[in-house]
Amino acid sequence: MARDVRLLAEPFNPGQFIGPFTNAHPGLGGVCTFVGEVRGGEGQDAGVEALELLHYAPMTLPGMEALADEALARFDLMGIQIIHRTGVMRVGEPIVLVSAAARHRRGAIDAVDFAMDHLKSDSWFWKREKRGGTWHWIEPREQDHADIARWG
Amino acid sequence: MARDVRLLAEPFNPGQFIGPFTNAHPGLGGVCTFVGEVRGGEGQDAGVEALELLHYAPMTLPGMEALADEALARFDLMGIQIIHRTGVMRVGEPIVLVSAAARHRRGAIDAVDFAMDHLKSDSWFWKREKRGGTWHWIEPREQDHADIARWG
Amino acid sequence: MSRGVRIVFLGKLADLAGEEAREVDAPLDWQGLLDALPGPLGEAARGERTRIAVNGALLADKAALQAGEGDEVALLPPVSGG
Amino acid sequence: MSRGVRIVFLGKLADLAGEEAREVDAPLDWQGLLDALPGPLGEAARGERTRIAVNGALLADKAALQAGEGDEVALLPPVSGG
Repeated sequence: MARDVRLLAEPFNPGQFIGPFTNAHPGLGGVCTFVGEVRGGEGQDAGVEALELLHYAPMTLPGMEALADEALARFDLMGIQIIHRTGVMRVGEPIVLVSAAARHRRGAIDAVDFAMDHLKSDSWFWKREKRGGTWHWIEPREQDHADIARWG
Repeated sequence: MARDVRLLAEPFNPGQFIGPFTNAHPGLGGVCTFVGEVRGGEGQDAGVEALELLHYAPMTLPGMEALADEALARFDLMGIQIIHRTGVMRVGEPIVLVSAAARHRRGAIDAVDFAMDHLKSDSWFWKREKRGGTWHWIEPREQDHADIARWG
Repeated sequence: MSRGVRIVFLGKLADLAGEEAREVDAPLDWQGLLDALPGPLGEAARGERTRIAVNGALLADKAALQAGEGDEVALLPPVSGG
Repeated sequence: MSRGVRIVFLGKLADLAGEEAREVDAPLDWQGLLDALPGPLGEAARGERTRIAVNGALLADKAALQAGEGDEVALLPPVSGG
Protein backbone atom coordinates (compact mmCIF):
# COMPACT_ATOMS: atom_id res chain seq x y z
CA MET A 1 0.00 0.00 0.00
CA ALA A 2 1.80 3.08 -1.27
CA ARG A 3 1.53 6.49 0.34
CA ASP A 4 3.27 9.43 -1.27
CA VAL A 5 2.75 12.81 0.41
CA ARG A 6 4.78 15.88 -0.47
CA LEU A 7 4.94 19.63 0.04
CA LEU A 8 6.53 21.39 -2.91
CA ALA A 9 7.89 24.93 -2.85
CA GLU A 10 8.30 25.09 -6.64
CA PRO A 11 5.86 24.75 -9.59
CA PHE A 12 5.04 21.22 -10.70
CA ASN A 13 3.59 19.53 -13.74
CA PRO A 14 0.78 17.08 -12.80
CA GLY A 15 1.94 14.68 -15.51
CA GLN A 16 5.22 14.10 -13.72
CA PHE A 17 3.32 12.51 -10.84
CA ILE A 18 0.27 10.83 -12.41
CA GLY A 19 2.15 8.50 -14.74
CA PRO A 20 4.66 7.12 -12.22
CA PHE A 21 1.95 6.77 -9.56
CA THR A 22 -0.21 4.75 -11.96
CA ASN A 23 2.70 2.57 -13.04
CA ALA A 24 3.56 1.87 -9.40
CA HIS A 25 0.31 -0.08 -8.97
CA PRO A 26 0.17 -2.98 -11.41
CA GLY A 27 -3.16 -4.80 -11.38
CA LEU A 28 -5.14 -1.69 -10.55
CA GLY A 29 -8.62 -1.15 -11.90
CA GLY A 30 -8.54 2.61 -11.94
CA VAL A 31 -6.87 5.83 -10.87
CA CYS A 32 -8.78 8.96 -9.95
CA THR A 33 -6.88 12.23 -9.90
CA PHE A 34 -7.88 15.74 -8.98
CA VAL A 35 -5.66 18.68 -9.85
CA GLY A 36 -6.53 22.07 -8.42
CA GLU A 37 -5.15 25.23 -9.94
CA VAL A 38 -5.10 28.88 -8.99
CA ARG A 39 -8.42 30.07 -10.36
CA GLY A 40 -8.65 33.38 -12.14
CA GLY A 41 -10.52 35.50 -14.53
CA GLU A 42 -14.15 35.61 -13.45
CA GLY A 43 -16.48 36.86 -10.76
CA GLN A 44 -14.89 36.92 -7.32
CA ASP A 45 -11.64 35.66 -8.80
CA ALA A 46 -11.25 38.56 -11.24
CA GLY A 47 -8.18 40.64 -10.56
CA VAL A 48 -6.29 37.98 -8.61
CA GLU A 49 -2.63 38.48 -9.45
CA ALA A 50 -1.11 35.83 -7.22
CA LEU A 51 -1.89 33.43 -4.41
CA GLU A 52 0.42 32.62 -1.51
CA LEU A 53 0.10 29.51 0.59
CA LEU A 54 1.82 29.52 3.94
CA HIS A 55 2.34 26.40 5.99
CA TYR A 56 3.81 25.45 9.35
CA ALA A 57 6.45 22.80 8.88
CA PRO A 58 5.97 20.92 12.18
CA MET A 59 2.26 20.39 11.47
CA THR A 60 1.34 20.74 7.78
CA LEU A 61 3.10 17.74 6.27
CA PRO A 62 2.36 15.45 9.26
CA GLY A 63 -1.30 16.48 8.95
CA MET A 64 -1.34 15.57 5.25
CA GLU A 65 0.30 12.22 6.03
CA ALA A 66 -2.37 11.50 8.65
CA LEU A 67 -5.06 12.39 6.11
CA ALA A 68 -3.55 9.99 3.56
CA ASP A 69 -3.50 7.25 6.21
CA GLU A 70 -7.14 7.94 7.04
CA ALA A 71 -8.09 7.64 3.37
CA LEU A 72 -6.15 4.37 3.07
CA ALA A 73 -7.97 3.01 6.12
CA ARG A 74 -11.39 4.21 5.02
CA PHE A 75 -11.42 3.28 1.32
CA ASP A 76 -10.30 0.16 -0.47
CA LEU A 77 -7.16 1.60 -2.05
CA MET A 78 -3.92 0.31 -3.47
CA GLY A 79 -2.26 3.67 -2.96
CA ILE A 80 -2.71 7.39 -2.53
CA GLN A 81 -0.65 10.39 -3.53
CA ILE A 82 -1.08 13.90 -2.15
CA ILE A 83 1.07 16.72 -3.55
CA HIS A 84 0.57 20.29 -2.29
CA ARG A 85 2.27 23.52 -3.24
CA THR A 86 3.43 26.20 -0.83
CA GLY A 87 4.70 29.68 -1.63
CA VAL A 88 3.63 32.19 -4.22
CA MET A 89 1.68 30.98 -7.27
CA ARG A 90 0.19 32.70 -10.29
CA VAL A 91 -3.20 32.03 -11.91
CA GLY A 92 -3.20 28.68 -13.73
CA GLU A 93 -0.46 27.07 -11.63
CA PRO A 94 -1.30 23.74 -9.99
CA ILE A 95 -1.80 24.02 -6.21
CA VAL A 96 -2.75 20.47 -5.31
CA LEU A 97 -2.83 17.01 -6.82
CA VAL A 98 -4.54 14.01 -5.23
CA SER A 99 -4.46 10.60 -6.90
CA ALA A 100 -5.95 7.36 -5.60
CA ALA A 101 -5.41 3.95 -7.16
CA ALA A 102 -7.80 1.10 -6.47
CA ARG A 103 -9.03 -2.15 -7.92
CA HIS A 104 -12.54 -0.66 -8.22
CA ARG A 105 -13.44 2.86 -9.24
CA ARG A 106 -15.74 3.72 -6.35
CA GLY A 107 -12.96 3.64 -3.77
CA ALA A 108 -10.62 5.71 -5.92
CA ILE A 109 -13.19 8.43 -6.66
CA ASP A 110 -14.48 8.63 -3.08
CA ALA A 111 -10.95 8.79 -1.65
CA VAL A 112 -10.08 11.76 -3.86
CA ASP A 113 -13.33 13.51 -2.91
CA PHE A 114 -12.64 12.84 0.80
CA ALA A 115 -9.02 13.97 0.66
CA MET A 116 -9.87 17.18 -1.21
CA ASP A 117 -12.60 18.16 1.26
CA HIS A 118 -10.20 17.68 4.15
CA LEU A 119 -7.21 19.31 2.48
CA LYS A 120 -9.26 22.39 1.69
CA SER A 121 -10.93 22.81 5.06
CA ASP A 122 -8.93 20.98 7.62
CA SER A 123 -5.26 21.27 6.74
CA TRP A 124 -2.69 23.70 8.06
CA PHE A 125 -2.50 26.17 5.20
CA TRP A 126 -3.06 29.89 5.31
CA LYS A 127 -3.71 31.67 2.04
CA ARG A 128 -3.57 35.22 0.88
CA GLU A 129 -4.20 36.64 -2.54
CA LYS A 130 -2.76 39.68 -4.22
CA ARG A 131 -5.14 42.14 -5.89
CA GLY A 132 -4.08 45.55 -7.12
CA GLY A 133 -0.64 44.99 -5.63
CA THR A 134 -1.96 44.34 -2.11
CA TRP A 135 -2.10 41.04 -0.23
CA HIS A 136 -5.39 39.98 1.40
CA TRP A 137 -5.84 37.03 3.76
CA ILE A 138 -8.48 34.47 2.78
CA GLU A 139 -10.90 33.66 5.58
CA PRO A 140 -12.53 30.28 6.26
CA ARG A 141 -15.78 29.63 4.39
CA GLU A 142 -19.00 28.17 5.76
CA GLN A 143 -19.05 25.77 2.79
CA ASP A 144 -15.86 24.15 4.11
CA HIS A 145 -17.63 22.96 7.24
CA ALA A 146 -20.46 21.55 5.14
CA ASP A 147 -17.92 19.73 2.96
CA ILE A 148 -16.28 18.10 5.97
CA ALA A 149 -19.65 17.19 7.49
CA ARG A 150 -20.39 15.00 4.45
CA TRP A 151 -17.91 12.45 5.78
CA GLY A 152 -19.54 11.99 9.20
CA MET B 1 -18.12 24.64 -23.04
CA ALA B 2 -15.93 21.97 -24.57
CA ARG B 3 -17.05 18.42 -25.20
CA ASP B 4 -14.58 15.88 -26.48
CA VAL B 5 -15.88 12.32 -26.91
CA ARG B 6 -13.96 9.62 -28.73
CA LEU B 7 -13.91 5.90 -29.37
CA LEU B 8 -10.38 4.61 -29.93
CA ALA B 9 -9.50 1.29 -31.52
CA GLU B 10 -5.83 1.52 -30.53
CA PRO B 11 -4.00 1.79 -27.16
CA PHE B 12 -3.73 5.29 -25.71
CA ASN B 13 -1.64 7.04 -23.11
CA PRO B 14 -3.80 9.03 -20.64
CA GLY B 15 -1.20 11.79 -20.50
CA GLN B 16 -1.76 12.62 -24.15
CA PHE B 17 -5.32 13.69 -23.30
CA ILE B 18 -5.15 15.10 -19.74
CA GLY B 19 -2.62 17.86 -20.44
CA PRO B 20 -4.25 19.32 -23.56
CA PHE B 21 -7.72 19.09 -22.00
CA THR B 22 -6.50 21.00 -18.93
CA ASN B 23 -4.76 23.63 -21.05
CA ALA B 24 -7.91 24.12 -23.12
CA HIS B 25 -9.71 25.58 -20.09
CA PRO B 26 -7.87 28.66 -18.81
CA GLY B 27 -9.31 30.02 -15.59
CA LEU B 28 -10.39 26.62 -14.31
CA GLY B 29 -10.31 25.75 -10.64
CA GLY B 30 -9.74 22.04 -11.05
CA VAL B 31 -9.73 18.99 -13.24
CA CYS B 32 -10.86 15.58 -12.08
CA THR B 33 -9.82 12.57 -14.14
CA PHE B 34 -10.59 8.89 -13.86
CA VAL B 35 -8.61 6.36 -15.85
CA GLY B 36 -9.83 2.76 -15.87
CA GLU B 37 -7.52 -0.04 -16.88
CA VAL B 38 -7.92 -3.72 -17.59
CA ARG B 39 -7.68 -5.19 -14.12
CA GLY B 40 -5.70 -8.32 -13.54
CA GLY B 41 -3.84 -10.43 -11.12
CA GLU B 42 -6.12 -11.12 -8.15
CA GLY B 43 -9.30 -12.87 -7.08
CA GLN B 44 -11.93 -13.05 -9.80
CA ASP B 45 -9.57 -11.29 -12.17
CA ALA B 46 -6.80 -13.86 -11.89
CA GLY B 47 -6.08 -15.59 -15.16
CA VAL B 48 -7.52 -12.90 -17.40
CA GLU B 49 -5.39 -12.86 -20.53
CA ALA B 50 -7.26 -10.23 -22.53
CA LEU B 51 -10.44 -8.20 -22.61
CA GLU B 52 -12.41 -7.37 -25.74
CA LEU B 53 -14.86 -4.51 -25.95
CA LEU B 54 -17.36 -4.60 -28.77
CA HIS B 55 -19.47 -1.62 -29.71
CA TYR B 56 -22.18 -0.78 -32.22
CA ALA B 57 -21.14 2.22 -34.28
CA PRO B 58 -24.61 3.73 -34.87
CA MET B 59 -25.34 3.83 -31.13
CA THR B 60 -22.21 3.68 -28.97
CA LEU B 61 -20.56 7.02 -29.79
CA PRO B 62 -23.89 8.92 -30.00
CA GLY B 63 -24.77 7.46 -26.58
CA MET B 64 -21.47 8.67 -25.13
CA GLU B 65 -22.03 12.12 -26.62
CA ALA B 66 -25.50 12.26 -25.06
CA LEU B 67 -23.97 11.26 -21.72
CA ALA B 68 -21.40 14.05 -21.99
CA ASP B 69 -24.17 16.55 -22.76
CA GLU B 70 -26.14 15.31 -19.75
CA ALA B 71 -23.12 15.81 -17.49
CA LEU B 72 -22.56 19.32 -18.89
CA ALA B 73 -26.21 20.17 -18.22
CA ARG B 74 -26.24 18.64 -14.76
CA PHE B 75 -22.95 19.87 -13.28
CA ASP B 76 -21.29 23.26 -13.39
CA LEU B 77 -18.53 22.37 -15.83
CA MET B 78 -16.25 24.18 -18.22
CA GLY B 79 -15.70 21.03 -20.25
CA ILE B 80 -15.79 17.26 -20.30
CA GLN B 81 -13.74 14.63 -22.09
CA ILE B 82 -14.74 10.98 -22.51
CA ILE B 83 -12.32 8.60 -24.24
CA HIS B 84 -13.20 4.90 -24.54
CA ARG B 85 -11.32 2.01 -26.06
CA THR B 86 -12.79 -0.69 -28.23
CA GLY B 87 -11.19 -3.91 -29.43
CA VAL B 88 -8.82 -6.29 -27.70
CA MET B 89 -6.83 -5.09 -24.68
CA ARG B 90 -4.34 -6.69 -22.35
CA VAL B 91 -4.14 -6.34 -18.55
CA GLY B 92 -2.89 -2.87 -17.61
CA GLU B 93 -4.05 -1.11 -20.77
CA PRO B 94 -6.29 1.92 -20.29
CA ILE B 95 -9.94 1.26 -21.24
CA VAL B 96 -11.56 4.55 -20.37
CA LEU B 97 -10.63 8.10 -19.45
CA VAL B 98 -13.09 10.71 -18.18
CA SER B 99 -11.95 14.24 -17.35
CA ALA B 100 -14.09 17.13 -16.17
CA ALA B 101 -12.89 20.71 -15.80
CA ALA B 102 -14.75 23.16 -13.59
CA ARG B 103 -14.25 26.35 -11.64
CA HIS B 104 -15.04 24.46 -8.41
CA ARG B 105 -13.95 20.97 -7.50
CA ARG B 106 -17.33 19.53 -6.50
CA GLY B 107 -18.74 19.77 -10.03
CA ALA B 108 -15.66 18.21 -11.57
CA ILE B 109 -15.54 15.26 -9.16
CA ASP B 110 -19.30 14.59 -9.30
CA ALA B 111 -19.34 14.75 -13.10
CA VAL B 112 -16.61 12.11 -13.35
CA ASP B 113 -18.43 9.89 -10.85
CA PHE B 114 -21.71 10.31 -12.78
CA ALA B 115 -20.14 9.67 -16.18
CA MET B 116 -18.30 6.55 -15.00
CA ASP B 117 -21.44 5.03 -13.45
CA HIS B 118 -23.34 5.55 -16.69
CA LEU B 119 -20.51 4.47 -18.98
CA LYS B 120 -20.13 1.24 -17.07
CA SER B 121 -23.79 0.32 -16.79
CA ASP B 122 -25.70 2.16 -19.43
CA SER B 123 -23.50 2.41 -22.53
CA TRP B 124 -23.51 0.22 -25.59
CA PHE B 125 -20.48 -1.95 -24.93
CA TRP B 126 -20.31 -5.70 -24.75
CA LYS B 127 -17.29 -7.27 -23.12
CA ARG B 128 -15.70 -10.64 -23.15
CA GLU B 129 -12.58 -11.83 -21.44
CA LYS B 130 -10.12 -14.50 -22.41
CA ARG B 131 -9.10 -17.09 -19.83
CA GLY B 132 -7.14 -20.20 -20.65
CA GLY B 133 -7.39 -19.36 -24.32
CA THR B 134 -11.20 -19.18 -24.32
CA TRP B 135 -13.41 -16.10 -24.60
CA HIS B 136 -16.23 -15.63 -22.06
CA TRP B 137 -18.94 -12.96 -22.24
CA ILE B 138 -19.29 -10.70 -19.21
CA GLU B 139 -22.84 -10.43 -17.93
CA PRO B 140 -24.52 -7.38 -16.38
CA ARG B 141 -24.02 -6.98 -12.63
CA GLU B 142 -26.61 -6.04 -10.02
CA GLN B 143 -24.18 -3.44 -8.71
CA ASP B 144 -24.47 -1.53 -11.98
CA HIS B 145 -28.16 -0.87 -11.41
CA ALA B 146 -27.41 0.34 -7.89
CA ASP B 147 -24.72 2.65 -9.29
CA ILE B 148 -27.11 4.22 -11.77
CA ALA B 149 -29.85 4.56 -9.15
CA ARG B 150 -27.56 6.89 -7.13
CA TRP B 151 -28.24 9.61 -9.70
CA GLY B 152 -32.06 9.54 -9.43
CA MET C 1 -25.64 -4.19 -53.12
CA SER C 2 -28.60 -5.83 -51.47
CA ARG C 3 -31.53 -3.59 -50.58
CA GLY C 4 -33.11 -5.97 -48.12
CA VAL C 5 -33.07 -5.48 -44.34
CA ARG C 6 -29.79 -6.07 -42.52
CA ILE C 7 -30.08 -7.75 -39.12
CA VAL C 8 -27.08 -7.09 -36.83
CA PHE C 9 -26.27 -9.33 -33.85
CA LEU C 10 -24.43 -7.69 -30.98
CA GLY C 11 -22.42 -9.23 -28.16
CA LYS C 12 -23.09 -12.89 -27.51
CA LEU C 13 -25.98 -12.92 -29.98
CA ALA C 14 -23.33 -12.89 -32.73
CA ASP C 15 -21.96 -16.14 -31.27
CA LEU C 16 -25.47 -17.56 -31.18
CA ALA C 17 -26.09 -16.52 -34.79
CA GLY C 18 -22.70 -17.70 -35.96
CA GLU C 19 -22.35 -14.41 -37.84
CA GLU C 20 -22.38 -10.69 -37.10
CA ALA C 21 -25.18 -9.84 -39.51
CA ARG C 22 -27.48 -11.28 -42.11
CA GLU C 23 -29.66 -9.91 -44.89
CA VAL C 24 -33.37 -10.71 -45.08
CA ASP C 25 -36.05 -9.54 -47.45
CA ALA C 26 -37.78 -6.23 -46.90
CA PRO C 27 -40.19 -5.31 -45.47
CA LEU C 28 -39.63 -6.80 -42.01
CA ASP C 29 -42.02 -6.62 -39.07
CA TRP C 30 -41.85 -8.25 -35.63
CA GLN C 31 -43.39 -11.55 -36.77
CA GLY C 32 -41.10 -11.55 -39.81
CA LEU C 33 -38.06 -11.08 -37.56
CA LEU C 34 -39.07 -14.01 -35.34
CA ASP C 35 -39.68 -16.16 -38.42
CA ALA C 36 -36.19 -15.24 -39.66
CA LEU C 37 -34.60 -16.20 -36.33
CA PRO C 38 -35.49 -19.73 -35.33
CA GLY C 39 -34.31 -21.46 -32.17
CA PRO C 40 -32.33 -19.76 -29.40
CA LEU C 41 -31.81 -16.60 -31.45
CA GLY C 42 -35.56 -16.07 -31.68
CA GLU C 43 -35.90 -16.77 -27.98
CA ALA C 44 -33.22 -14.19 -27.28
CA ALA C 45 -34.99 -11.65 -29.52
CA ARG C 46 -38.20 -12.22 -27.55
CA GLY C 47 -36.45 -11.95 -24.17
CA GLU C 48 -37.35 -8.77 -22.31
CA ARG C 49 -33.69 -7.90 -21.73
CA THR C 50 -32.93 -7.85 -25.47
CA ARG C 51 -33.54 -4.44 -27.06
CA ILE C 52 -34.06 -3.77 -30.73
CA ALA C 53 -32.94 -0.70 -32.65
CA VAL C 54 -33.73 0.35 -36.21
CA ASN C 55 -31.01 2.46 -37.81
CA GLY C 56 -29.57 3.20 -34.37
CA ALA C 57 -32.87 4.23 -32.74
CA LEU C 58 -34.14 2.03 -29.90
CA LEU C 59 -37.68 0.70 -30.20
CA ALA C 60 -39.84 1.29 -27.14
CA ASP C 61 -42.07 -1.58 -28.29
CA LYS C 62 -40.37 -4.39 -30.21
CA ALA C 63 -43.69 -5.64 -31.59
CA ALA C 64 -43.99 -2.33 -33.44
CA LEU C 65 -40.95 -3.15 -35.59
CA GLN C 66 -41.34 -1.96 -39.18
CA ALA C 67 -38.16 -2.06 -41.27
CA GLY C 68 -37.93 -1.35 -44.97
CA GLU C 69 -35.34 -1.63 -47.73
CA GLY C 70 -31.88 -0.52 -46.59
CA ASP C 71 -32.81 -0.43 -42.89
CA GLU C 72 -30.54 -1.94 -40.26
CA VAL C 73 -32.18 -3.83 -37.40
CA ALA C 74 -29.89 -4.40 -34.38
CA LEU C 75 -30.47 -7.04 -31.70
CA LEU C 76 -28.90 -5.68 -28.49
CA PRO C 77 -28.40 -8.01 -25.53
CA PRO C 78 -27.84 -6.42 -22.08
CA VAL C 79 -24.57 -4.49 -21.94
CA SER C 80 -21.78 -5.96 -19.85
CA GLY C 81 -21.26 -4.80 -16.31
CA GLY C 82 -18.57 -2.54 -14.92
CA MET D 1 21.57 30.36 20.68
CA SER D 2 18.74 31.42 22.90
CA ARG D 3 17.13 28.74 25.05
CA GLY D 4 13.96 30.64 25.77
CA VAL D 5 10.58 29.79 24.27
CA ARG D 6 9.99 30.62 20.63
CA ILE D 7 6.51 31.95 19.80
CA VAL D 8 5.55 31.49 16.13
CA PHE D 9 2.79 33.52 14.49
CA LEU D 10 0.98 31.88 11.57
CA GLY D 11 -1.12 33.44 8.81
CA LYS D 12 -2.41 36.90 9.50
CA LEU D 13 -1.16 36.76 13.09
CA ALA D 14 2.32 37.32 11.65
CA ASP D 15 1.06 40.59 10.13
CA LEU D 16 -0.46 41.52 13.48
CA ALA D 17 2.78 40.72 15.28
CA GLY D 18 4.93 42.43 12.67
CA GLU D 19 7.20 39.39 12.77
CA GLU D 20 7.00 35.66 12.19
CA ALA D 21 8.33 34.66 15.58
CA ARG D 22 9.75 36.04 18.79
CA GLU D 23 11.70 34.66 21.71
CA VAL D 24 10.46 35.00 25.28
CA ASP D 25 11.87 33.73 28.56
CA ALA D 26 11.17 30.19 29.66
CA PRO D 27 9.10 28.83 31.28
CA LEU D 28 5.93 30.07 29.62
CA ASP D 29 2.39 29.33 30.76
CA TRP D 30 -0.95 30.67 29.48
CA GLN D 31 -0.85 33.80 31.62
CA GLY D 32 2.75 34.37 30.60
CA LEU D 33 1.81 34.09 26.94
CA LEU D 34 -0.99 36.66 27.31
CA ASP D 35 1.37 38.98 29.17
CA ALA D 36 3.88 38.61 26.33
CA LEU D 37 1.23 39.47 23.72
CA PRO D 38 -0.45 42.76 24.51
CA GLY D 39 -3.21 44.33 22.40
CA PRO D 40 -4.84 42.67 19.37
CA LEU D 41 -2.34 39.80 19.36
CA GLY D 42 -3.40 38.80 22.87
CA GLU D 43 -7.04 39.11 21.89
CA ALA D 44 -6.40 36.86 18.92
CA ALA D 45 -4.64 34.33 21.17
CA ARG D 46 -7.68 34.30 23.47
CA GLY D 47 -10.15 33.94 20.57
CA GLU D 48 -11.77 30.53 20.46
CA ARG D 49 -10.88 30.09 16.78
CA THR D 50 -7.17 30.47 17.46
CA ARG D 51 -5.48 27.17 18.29
CA ILE D 52 -2.17 26.74 20.06
CA ALA D 53 0.40 24.02 19.47
CA VAL D 54 3.53 23.19 21.41
CA ASN D 55 6.26 21.62 19.29
CA GLY D 56 3.67 20.76 16.63
CA ALA D 57 1.14 19.17 19.00
CA LEU D 58 -2.22 20.94 19.34
CA LEU D 59 -3.38 21.84 22.85
CA ALA D 60 -6.90 20.70 23.67
CA ASP D 61 -6.99 23.37 26.41
CA LYS D 62 -4.96 26.51 25.77
CA ALA D 63 -5.02 27.46 29.45
CA ALA D 64 -2.99 24.31 30.13
CA LEU D 65 -0.02 25.71 28.17
CA GLN D 66 3.32 24.79 29.73
CA ALA D 67 6.36 25.50 27.60
CA GLY D 68 9.97 25.17 28.66
CA GLU D 69 13.38 26.02 27.30
CA GLY D 70 13.71 25.27 23.57
CA ASP D 71 9.98 24.70 23.07
CA GLU D 72 8.15 26.24 20.12
CA VAL D 73 4.66 27.64 20.76
CA ALA D 74 2.61 28.24 17.59
CA LEU D 75 -0.42 30.52 17.37
CA LEU D 76 -2.65 29.10 14.64
CA PRO D 77 -5.52 31.21 13.28
CA PRO D 78 -8.29 29.42 11.37
CA VAL D 79 -7.05 27.91 8.11
CA SER D 80 -8.18 29.53 4.89
CA GLY D 81 -11.10 28.10 3.00
CA GLY D 82 -11.15 26.11 -0.20
